[in-house]
Amino acid sequence: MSQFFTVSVLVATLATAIKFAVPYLLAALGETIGQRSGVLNLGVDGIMLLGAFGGYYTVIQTGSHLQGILVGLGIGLAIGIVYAYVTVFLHAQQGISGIGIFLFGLGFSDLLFQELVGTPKPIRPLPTLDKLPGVGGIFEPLVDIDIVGPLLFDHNLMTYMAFLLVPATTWLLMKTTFGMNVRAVGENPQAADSLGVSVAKTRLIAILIGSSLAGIAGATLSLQLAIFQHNLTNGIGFIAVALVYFGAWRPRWVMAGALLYGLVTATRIRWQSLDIIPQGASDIAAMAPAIITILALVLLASRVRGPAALTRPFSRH
Amino acid sequence: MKAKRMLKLFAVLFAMTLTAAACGSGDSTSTTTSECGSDLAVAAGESVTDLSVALVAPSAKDDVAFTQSMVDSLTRLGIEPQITDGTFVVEEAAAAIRGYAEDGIDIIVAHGTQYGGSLAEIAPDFPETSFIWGTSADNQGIANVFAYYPEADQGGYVNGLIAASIAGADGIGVVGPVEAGDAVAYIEGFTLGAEAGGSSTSIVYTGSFSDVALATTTAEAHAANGVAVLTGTSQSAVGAVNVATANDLPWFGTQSNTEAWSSDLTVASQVYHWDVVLADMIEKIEGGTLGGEAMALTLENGGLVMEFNGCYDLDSSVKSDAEAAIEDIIAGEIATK
Amino acid sequence: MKRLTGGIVPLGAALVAFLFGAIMILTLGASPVEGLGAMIDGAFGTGDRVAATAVRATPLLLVGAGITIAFRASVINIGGEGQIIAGALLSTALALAIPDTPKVLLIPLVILAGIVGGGLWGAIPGVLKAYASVNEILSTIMLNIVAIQLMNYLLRGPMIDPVEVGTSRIPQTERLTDNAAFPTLIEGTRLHLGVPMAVLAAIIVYVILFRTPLGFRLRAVGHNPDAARAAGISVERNIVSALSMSGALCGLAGVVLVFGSESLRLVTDGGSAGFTGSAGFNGIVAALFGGLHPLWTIPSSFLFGSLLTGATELQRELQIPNALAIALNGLIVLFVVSSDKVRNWLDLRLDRSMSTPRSETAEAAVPLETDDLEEALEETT
Amino acid sequence: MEHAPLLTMRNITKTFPGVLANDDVSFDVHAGEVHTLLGENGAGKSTLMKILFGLYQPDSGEIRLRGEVASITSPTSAIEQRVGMVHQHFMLVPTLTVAENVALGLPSNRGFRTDLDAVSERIVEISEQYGLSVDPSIEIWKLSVGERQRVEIIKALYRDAELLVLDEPTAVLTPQEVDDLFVILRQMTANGTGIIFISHKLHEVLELSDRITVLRNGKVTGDTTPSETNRQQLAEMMVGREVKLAPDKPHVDLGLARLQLRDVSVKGDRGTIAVDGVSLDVHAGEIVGIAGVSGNGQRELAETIAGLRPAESGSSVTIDDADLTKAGPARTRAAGLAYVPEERMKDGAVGEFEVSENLLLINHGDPKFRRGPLFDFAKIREHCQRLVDQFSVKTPSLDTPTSSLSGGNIQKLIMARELDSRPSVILAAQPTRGVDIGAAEYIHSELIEQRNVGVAILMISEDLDEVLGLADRIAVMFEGRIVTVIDREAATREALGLAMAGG
Repeated sequence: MSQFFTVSVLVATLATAIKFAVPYLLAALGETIGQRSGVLNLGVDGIMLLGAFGGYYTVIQTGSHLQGILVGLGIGLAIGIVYAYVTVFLHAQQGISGIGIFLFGLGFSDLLFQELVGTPKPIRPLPTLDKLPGVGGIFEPLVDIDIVGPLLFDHNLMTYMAFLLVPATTWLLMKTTFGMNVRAVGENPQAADSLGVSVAKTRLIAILIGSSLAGIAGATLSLQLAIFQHNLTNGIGFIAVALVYFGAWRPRWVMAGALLYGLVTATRIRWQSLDIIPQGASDIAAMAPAIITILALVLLASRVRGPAALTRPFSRH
Repeated sequence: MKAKRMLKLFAVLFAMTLTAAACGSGDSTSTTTSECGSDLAVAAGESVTDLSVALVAPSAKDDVAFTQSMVDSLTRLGIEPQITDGTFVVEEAAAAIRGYAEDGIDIIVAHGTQYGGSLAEIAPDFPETSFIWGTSADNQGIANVFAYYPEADQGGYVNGLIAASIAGADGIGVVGPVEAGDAVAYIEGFTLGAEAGGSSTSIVYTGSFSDVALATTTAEAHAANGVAVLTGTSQSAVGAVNVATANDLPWFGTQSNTEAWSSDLTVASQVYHWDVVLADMIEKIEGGTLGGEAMALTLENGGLVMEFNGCYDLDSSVKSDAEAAIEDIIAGEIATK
Repeated sequence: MKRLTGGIVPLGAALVAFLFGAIMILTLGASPVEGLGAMIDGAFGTGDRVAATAVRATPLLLVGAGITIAFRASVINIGGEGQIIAGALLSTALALAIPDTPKVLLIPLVILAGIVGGGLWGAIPGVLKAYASVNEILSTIMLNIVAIQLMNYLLRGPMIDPVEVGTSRIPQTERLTDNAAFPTLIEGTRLHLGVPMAVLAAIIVYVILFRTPLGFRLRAVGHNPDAARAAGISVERNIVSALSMSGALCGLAGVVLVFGSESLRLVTDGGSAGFTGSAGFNGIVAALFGGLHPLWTIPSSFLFGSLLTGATELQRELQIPNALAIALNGLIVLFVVSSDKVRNWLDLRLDRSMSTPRSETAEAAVPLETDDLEEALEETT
Repeated sequence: MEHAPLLTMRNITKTFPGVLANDDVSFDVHAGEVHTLLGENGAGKSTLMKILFGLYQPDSGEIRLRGEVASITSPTSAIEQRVGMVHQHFMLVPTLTVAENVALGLPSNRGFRTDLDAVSERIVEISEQYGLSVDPSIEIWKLSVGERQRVEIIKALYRDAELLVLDEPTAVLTPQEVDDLFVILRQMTANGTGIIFISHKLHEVLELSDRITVLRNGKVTGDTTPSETNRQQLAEMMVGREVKLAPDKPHVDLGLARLQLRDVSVKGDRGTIAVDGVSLDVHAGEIVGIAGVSGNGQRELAETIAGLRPAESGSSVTIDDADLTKAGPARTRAAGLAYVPEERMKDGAVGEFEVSENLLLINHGDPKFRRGPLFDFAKIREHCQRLVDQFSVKTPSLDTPTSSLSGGNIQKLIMARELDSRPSVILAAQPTRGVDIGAAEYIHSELIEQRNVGVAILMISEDLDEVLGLADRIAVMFEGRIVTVIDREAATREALGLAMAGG
């Protein structure tokens, strides 16, 4: 146990947790915006898988990470349009439509992968700051700073983007007209409608932002891991949805949830690598993040209330 | 352009195969060293049989791991099987196996331990068909079933021994999937080898064969702990290989050759050459014996081959120590379990 | 008349989805006609294949029936995978503990164990939702992860086949006693006891939901928990019941997968899908396709069962990855849920055309007061 | 030449499947006047106003604003054409602040970003001008009902509404608050605003209106002014027949106290005390009416008596001497309580259920409806048919989804179910709210009948006429306390109004 509580190990564990949390955070922030507008999307995992494949395949073809991320965004956007059409305009049950999106993404990403790529071949991973082409040299000394270096500077750009999106999402929701509309539409769509706020349009945009972020989250995952495989996400998208509930629809708490999940995972891996958790208990240790998330929610849940119109389709008549 | 390259490659590989066949003089070799920069595609050998063959396997046919090793092995035997891959759901695999049997395929390779139960039901219904099943050390006593399994601990030991010489006191990080199957055998053999070489291993089982993100995180944890070498197994190991590349750590592979993943950081891979036992089995099948025994892949019979990466500058004394160890394992002087 | 549209619209939606499938097959360079032929051949080509299709449909039907109970009580159960595993683990453990018990006794016992295992695993999110307000979507997802790891632990540890310990270390139990194997119903096919059992279970679910006080309470809580509570119905208890019963049926699916499978053993590949075949998710699809009606879930499960067996043949014959079938499943779900609105519209039309000729009863018809109608419609949407 | 009216709606007809909601309705409003739309629920007032607000399109007819033909296609276009509406169910987002609610749907000065400071400033200006004091930065859920209504009016004023529709605005207000509201409305008309006032409270209508249009069954049945008419005449125009405004009530000797409340304190949804030390007895053979303005703890008190809301320690609720303080709804009902909840579609009936299922909601577990473990549908049908006949619930069949019945019939269905349980105590909250006059008369007579046979009835109502007409004793609730209990004979509308305002 003592070997865990050294500064370098603690810092490294924390740094791992931060990196690990990134795809969860991106997807969960998107889902937060969607749910704030009253739309639950259980298909996040499917969108992530398609985004992950799209990003990966783009990097194979062009070598450009930026294009990979953009393709992930584009795929998210495209699926978002379908999802919005189905749930907002056709009033389909949201939970189930999401499962449909998930299954489609799971199958279709695998199909594309098998047809277009076949063997999982590694790509160049997203570079950390110090390895950025051109400007990397500026950051090199920063990465070497004790504690602060590995925690703050040894990350790729998507990590910073994910964490910057936390205040940005809060700002969007709380300080902009669009965000106000989103909150109104998620809480009392009739009222918003009576003042000329288009419920459908607001939800459409919220869904599109959410699914784009899910696509980006997927692309980030595959570019960060520098690989794609069948079911690469392993349920990250579902956990991201869970984190929105965990975070009580507030970006900051969603971030806390993603970090907690990442930290528990990173810690259990670290403890196993340091033999703090005996080898024979590996599967028991693997349950820890799930169980801790549930326990945390048991303590928090009764105090929060979700958007009143969540999962309720809106129609005027 | 592409065709030209392929042709060149083919020539090189053909030459290599010839050389290998010549030195082997019938016996298989237990080590090879690739030429640096060569493509790893397996060349089709001369067909050993006219019988029809089908393959049912749980992961993708080009997974650079378990299933690909079988496809490559069949290719070496000049066999182009009908393939149903990605059938990790047993019921689906069973349907496929039965379908091939009904179609009158002569030899059906059921490349997944989990298919054993289904096979026990299907095989007796098709006594004229031969079923080749692995990995298992036991053919369930069925007359038309052959079983095969790798003694993965043997190559694991050799990998461990070499790894220890590189890692020394810094230790070796091992990224395991689920604590089961040939993963455990490999890792335990590896650990013994590493200890024999004066180093130590730190082992983390992620709890999943497929979670690349966890395998990556695990490898990063190892790297941050200061290990000097990494190894790992299962299809999720690709994440760990990437970490090895990013951190410039030597990597040891198993099942298939991982050089394609790791540029020049793969030191050696224990590669499953199922073709050695398959060739035996097919010979027997052509002779009328459709099953009835289990065969192991070992270093001795050439089913396990240590493939050294020509691009990695391995100290020649270490390599000769490894080769000596292989001899000792074959001779039974070193215990790998 | 409603029954009719209940069937037609999802079928139409499925056809549209299949059209997409055909386009995908075409893009993959194969002939959709051959593809369809291969699928039909794979699912229904021989008597044995029909039986195999029925066997594939069985877990879907059980999970689907279970999901129907939960959804009718407005509880979203995404924990099918975990509940299947829980049922399978408990029943397997029992079969391992008392292998020599005679068949007539052991089969009911393992079935019971599966029901209990799945039921308990379902009760956990039920209790968490009812008494700690923990969202069930979240807890069931998390409990799936826990169940998988529990299975991995048990199958490589306490429950591992002793033969495997020294040899290949495959995380599987030993072959279970034949006393617990589900008997085959038609010699030479794989049609086993689990198939009629699942059909019976769906019928029982129907009876419970629509013909007993328990089902009445579950539906009341599902439609309007406030009114149910005010009428003296315990919302909490019924949420727990709904998830427990839902879990119990999933657990039963786990039993069928273990004791109805040819391998007659529990084996893990580290995830859940290898064992469950994703029945925990696909069962939701089947239930939905059946309009959340237990009886309609029977044909709908068989349809999806044939899709799965057909997809295997599709891959074998035309080398089209079975990932296509999963993608197709997703599309079908999307089309079917979207068609709900279409179905409502159709129902409304048909109802009106039905009610127009009944002019002699117009006296009894309520003069609908528009404001209330609007209010009521708003309430229901 | 006379100015064109602010609004002219001419020959408006609107049908819904099977229903003629507006039948050739014509209606106009001049600047600076209050024009009342009077009619029962379902007479077509709401439909007409929804057409005006762009939520529905008429099948035929035309709308003119300021003399010009207007096309109102959506709420936005209504707002742009300076039509404002205060809905009966407030259209406010509870989690947003006052300023945000006001700003919703309007472009911001700062483009993409909200400019709530500027909005707040303007809100303060408006509230000072009309005496509508409210804090712009406070969230709606923290406001009282009266304050929320002010926000609604501010919303309309902020949008420079020249024509303001107020749908049943006084339903939730104390008489004093109503007076305040009328002052505000008069100030608005003095500034040239035209107001459409929708109400069925006849004395308010007579007090406030300049003109009155009466609707019945979608048609205009009367067009008059307060000076030309009186309450009785208006009521008859609304209902289409002679109306008995007060039911007959024979004398009944008081029995024992069947429902006893002692020091009942209850927390509301926000965790603050909503009911504060209420003690009250209801005897066999009497109707006790609880009067008060909505939001003074009546709902929480009712929920506590019904076992739906836990009471604070020290409280005691008993029925026929059985302590039910912590009993929960099932045991409370078993002890003899019948409960007619305030919100019938939320708490009283399951909309998706068939009529027969709702009739069975409280006693579906009764063994007499079962054969073995299964329902005996023959017996159930027989039972339900009897109830439907006995309480004259108008429904096409027993299998009809309940939500498609009218409000009055759903209420009769609930009454049938509850009274059939042979209760010793009836708790009826707002028993006739939103119910047509015919059904209301019927429900009142049923309650009196139950009183006559020795049932103790506690009736909570915000409708003073109802309380005065039905109750034997009247308790007034204000801020969670019972401030006074008066015998019917001693009660006057004025005294009650004063008590309801806490005076």
